[in-house]
Amino acid sequence: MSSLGLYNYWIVIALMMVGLYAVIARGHLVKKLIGLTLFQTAVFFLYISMGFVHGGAAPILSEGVAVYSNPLPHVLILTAIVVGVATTALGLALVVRIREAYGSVDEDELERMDSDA
Amino acid sequence: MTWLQLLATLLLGAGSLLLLLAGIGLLRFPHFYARLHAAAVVDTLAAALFLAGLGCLFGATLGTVKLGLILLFLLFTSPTACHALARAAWVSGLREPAQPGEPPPSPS
Amino acid sequence: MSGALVTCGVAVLVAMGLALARALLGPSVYDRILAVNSFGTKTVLLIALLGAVAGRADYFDVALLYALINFVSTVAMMRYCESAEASTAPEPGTGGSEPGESAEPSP
Amino acid sequence: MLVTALFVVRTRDLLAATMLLGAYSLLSAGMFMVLDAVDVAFTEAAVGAGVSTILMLYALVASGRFERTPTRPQWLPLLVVLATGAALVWGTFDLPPVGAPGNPVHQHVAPRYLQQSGAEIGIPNVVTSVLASYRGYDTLGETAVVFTAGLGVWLLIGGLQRRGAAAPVLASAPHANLILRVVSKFLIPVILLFGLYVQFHGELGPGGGFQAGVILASALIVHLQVFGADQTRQIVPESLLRVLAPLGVLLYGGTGVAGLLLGGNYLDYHPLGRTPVGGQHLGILLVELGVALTVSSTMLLLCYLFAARVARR
Amino acid sequence: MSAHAQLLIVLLPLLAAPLAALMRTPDAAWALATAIAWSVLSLALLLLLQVQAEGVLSYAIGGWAAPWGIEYRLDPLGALLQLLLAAVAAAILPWTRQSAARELERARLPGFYAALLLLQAGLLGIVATGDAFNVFVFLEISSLSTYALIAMGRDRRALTAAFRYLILGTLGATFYLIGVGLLYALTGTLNMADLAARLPAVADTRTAHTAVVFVTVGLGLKLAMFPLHAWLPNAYAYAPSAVTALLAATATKVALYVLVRFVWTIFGAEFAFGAIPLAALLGVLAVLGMLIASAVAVRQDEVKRLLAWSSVAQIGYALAGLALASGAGLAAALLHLANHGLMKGALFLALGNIAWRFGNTRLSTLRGLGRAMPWTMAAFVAGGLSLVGVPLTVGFVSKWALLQAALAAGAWWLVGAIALASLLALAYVWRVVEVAYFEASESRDLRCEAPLGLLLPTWLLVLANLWLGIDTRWTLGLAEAAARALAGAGL
Repeated sequence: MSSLGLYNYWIVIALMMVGLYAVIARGHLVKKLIGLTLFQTAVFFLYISMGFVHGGAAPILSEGVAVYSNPLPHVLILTAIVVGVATTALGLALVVRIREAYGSVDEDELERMDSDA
Repeated sequence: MTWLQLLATLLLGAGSLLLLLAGIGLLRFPHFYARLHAAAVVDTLAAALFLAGLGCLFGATLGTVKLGLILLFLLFTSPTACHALARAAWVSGLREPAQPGEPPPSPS
Repeated sequence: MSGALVTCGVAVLVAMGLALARALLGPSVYDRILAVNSFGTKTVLLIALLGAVAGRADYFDVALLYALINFVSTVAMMRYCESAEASTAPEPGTGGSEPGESAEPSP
Repeated sequence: MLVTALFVVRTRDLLAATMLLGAYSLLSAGMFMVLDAVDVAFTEAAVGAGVSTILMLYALVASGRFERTPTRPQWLPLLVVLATGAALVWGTFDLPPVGAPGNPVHQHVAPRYLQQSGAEIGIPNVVTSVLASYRGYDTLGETAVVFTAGLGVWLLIGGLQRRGAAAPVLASAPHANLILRVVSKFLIPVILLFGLYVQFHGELGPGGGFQAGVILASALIVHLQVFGADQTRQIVPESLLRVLAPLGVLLYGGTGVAGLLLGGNYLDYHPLGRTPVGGQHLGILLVELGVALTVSSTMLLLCYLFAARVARR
Repeated sequence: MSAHAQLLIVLLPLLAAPLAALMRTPDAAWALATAIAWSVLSLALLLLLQVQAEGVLSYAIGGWAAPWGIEYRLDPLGALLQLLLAAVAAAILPWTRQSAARELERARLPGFYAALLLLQAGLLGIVATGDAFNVFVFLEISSLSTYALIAMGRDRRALTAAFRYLILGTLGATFYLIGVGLLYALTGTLNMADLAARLPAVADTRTAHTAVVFVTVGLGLKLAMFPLHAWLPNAYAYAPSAVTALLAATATKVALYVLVRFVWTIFGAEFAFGAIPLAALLGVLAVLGMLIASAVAVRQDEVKRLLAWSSVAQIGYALAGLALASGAGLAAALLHLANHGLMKGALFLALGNIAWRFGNTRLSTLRGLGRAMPWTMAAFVAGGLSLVGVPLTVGFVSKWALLQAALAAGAWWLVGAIALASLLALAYVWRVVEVAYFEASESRDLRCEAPLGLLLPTWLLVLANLWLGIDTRWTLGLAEAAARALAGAGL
């Protein structure tokens, strides 16, 4: 963990792009949500990497520890994780409904059916 | 190095070794039921040894109690999960692959 | 002492890698569940190890949570398989994406 | 980790993708641990590997497991993704290096939390202090988001009268797996206890209302998985959950209003106790209770709703 | 109590939502929601007066001072926006009762009102806050309730529309989050005023530039900026009528507000327009959006969809105003924001009346409606004229302001584009008018006007349209004051 430098950010960005690709390119609606989750998790990493202090400890005050990592990004990301799962749940509910209404969960097929209607 | 530390090292070493073996087994064994052994049996023992080793390191503190809890929990859940898994696989009709030459068993 | 701990950490990581490889390879769903479960167990150990290195008992709470979640999700996946086998066969024209994937019950 | 992510995206077997997403989630939680974010790791594991995996499994039962081979051209999305990635990488070149203590992030705002919160709020877990007090309003918003999601899902797939005993899937009682049942019976109280511990230990160590809520819910989710939704519903009826979820938000909001009425600003806990620190303690306790209430009931409600909907098919 | 008004305006709907969800009967939930909407309106008026008297208001939530706690901050722009949101909601909620009762299942109505309240709380919260991350949280409250509300539409296409919006909206919010994260990494703060103060020191970094891009793209997705508008038409077309009216009048406006807030307050206009070719980019996209979306609107057969496309075009006008990067352009854009909210609210309510009666709003349904539903159609025509920009309507006022700003900036391209887009607007409004008034329908000679409970709120908004179109001092003054506060006297 000594010479992270910017390297950490690049990994994070690569992960983000993988997720983003799944969202844009894949047709299955659940897959899109999976991609969204990946994408969001990568963004969480971006924040947590920012908050990391080399040689620091987790921000729980205890005696004999002088350097802590930054608690603020942790708080923000806690909130963001919750928001993420809320979105996923709602999206999945929509998927279930779409499947019932259309009999398909593939974006291309859905579009075809919509344009026929 | 006190005897406690020595014990910890021994336990941790054995645990690590078993973990690796379990991993290799999981990867290399030919079919599901064989792999199940690697994961269910060896993994559980390895985890137990590992946690016991860490417990020795910590001495008599709250941390050790927590480790004990984890251990207990794992001892309960891991075999249960594996048992249920095997059962589910069996019920769903997963069978060992046939020997060359034999006809494949028909899924029930 | 820390040297030994680091060695252990590496061992756990390698074992995690092996489990992950099995999870990626499949071939049956049950293999994957098994591998993911085993992977989870190793994560628990890793977190416990981290806690020991940092000398903080707080981490063990997290490890306990991991063990718990691992159990919950394994059971959930199993139930999924049991019911999915019964109700939904692979959809026509959609399966067969990867060899060995579509024909679940047969070897 | 990248490998896992790539595989999750590549495979067309969505079941495998979901399972690996769970593993990926555990892995990221491990990384969060390494980066000192204990609370985040806690939450990510509970949510990513736990709740969302289970919900996704339900959705998969409803929507089929395999993905079609993509038919549309793939180069356009790839281009978009690469452009975005390039922009981001370009942007990082002027970012301060990861982990250096001199970064602006560690110089401004945050030091106050680390140095003062011990005296101002009096609890060791700084993350909890910031979460529940300094930025308590964000957390109220977060609780509202959870409530919104529960409400939204209920609006979409809830409130169905079940028609007879139509072939239940996932919600059914399994064909008596004795060992699983017995072990679960032992485990569920333990999990509940652990949840309570996390709830009230959140001020000292990692944990807090949200994580506790998920753990409490997951105890009942185990029950649901093993004994079937009908039995779980008898213990915790859906109507109860639909009352508890809004109550949690109201408890949180009400704590803030109490501060308001006692002469402070909204969500100011100081006036609640005899001493400012005591007030903070009480405020945080109440607020975390509100979060746990909303989160646990919403999560369980989500599972009920999905299970019932899927069973109807 | 007035010291806390700034907070209460958000808190009331936020806490009323769980209460509404607990209600048993739809009418009780509706009554609660309406009462809240009207008290929010009075609070908004109160706050506007307060801002005019005292300048920028600040409220420290939790008693923690600004960069450490979350601050609520209200300036003239925020007060204007809050007033718009409150007024539109206050007019639409009374209307909702009969409409929703017909379009939705009874058992879901309390939840429906709870979601409406959450939507309102989310939008108001975005405007009220002075914290960049708090914006994200409230953005998600409003978005999640929006997704659910859209999906409650009767047509199954409402589901796919909601899903698409969910994906794109979440991507937008996540992009915004990345942008904010980068800014945070540079400055170490999330408070908007604090960001603005600390940003110039690090403005000349690539990271700052990237942050501008990500925030802009993310918000562009939410506000349906031209190439990123894919979610909007279907979402508006298939949502329940009341939801469409509320969304069309408010949601994209709020996203645009955040963009304005970021560009002018946080980045500073000079940096934002200097760092990346934001002006040119916004200008081109605005003009393209205006023209293409208007052209698409002309060809629609479903009037709700037609108006949805027109919304995309109208967003173009507001963006064009921003692209001028001048105080006058900004004022015109803000004015258009508010005015468009009023006219789209009125138009969608009128359409909702038709949907209430006939269950759909296809062009063929409207045949002969000029005689059958005279009041509703008159309201539609008044709104339509406003959309075209005929004098004596609000549409004229803001277009005129925009034209003047464009002329002052020497932006002839924009003048041409506005003229052309207005012609197109005339074309699509005329299509509806023609069908409604000049094509007789044999089967329907009877009067079948909507009930008073629907007509009154509709006409309330129409009259606001006309009145503010004739007496322009008040709105113009407000918009200019807001623009001055943002851009400073110099611009």
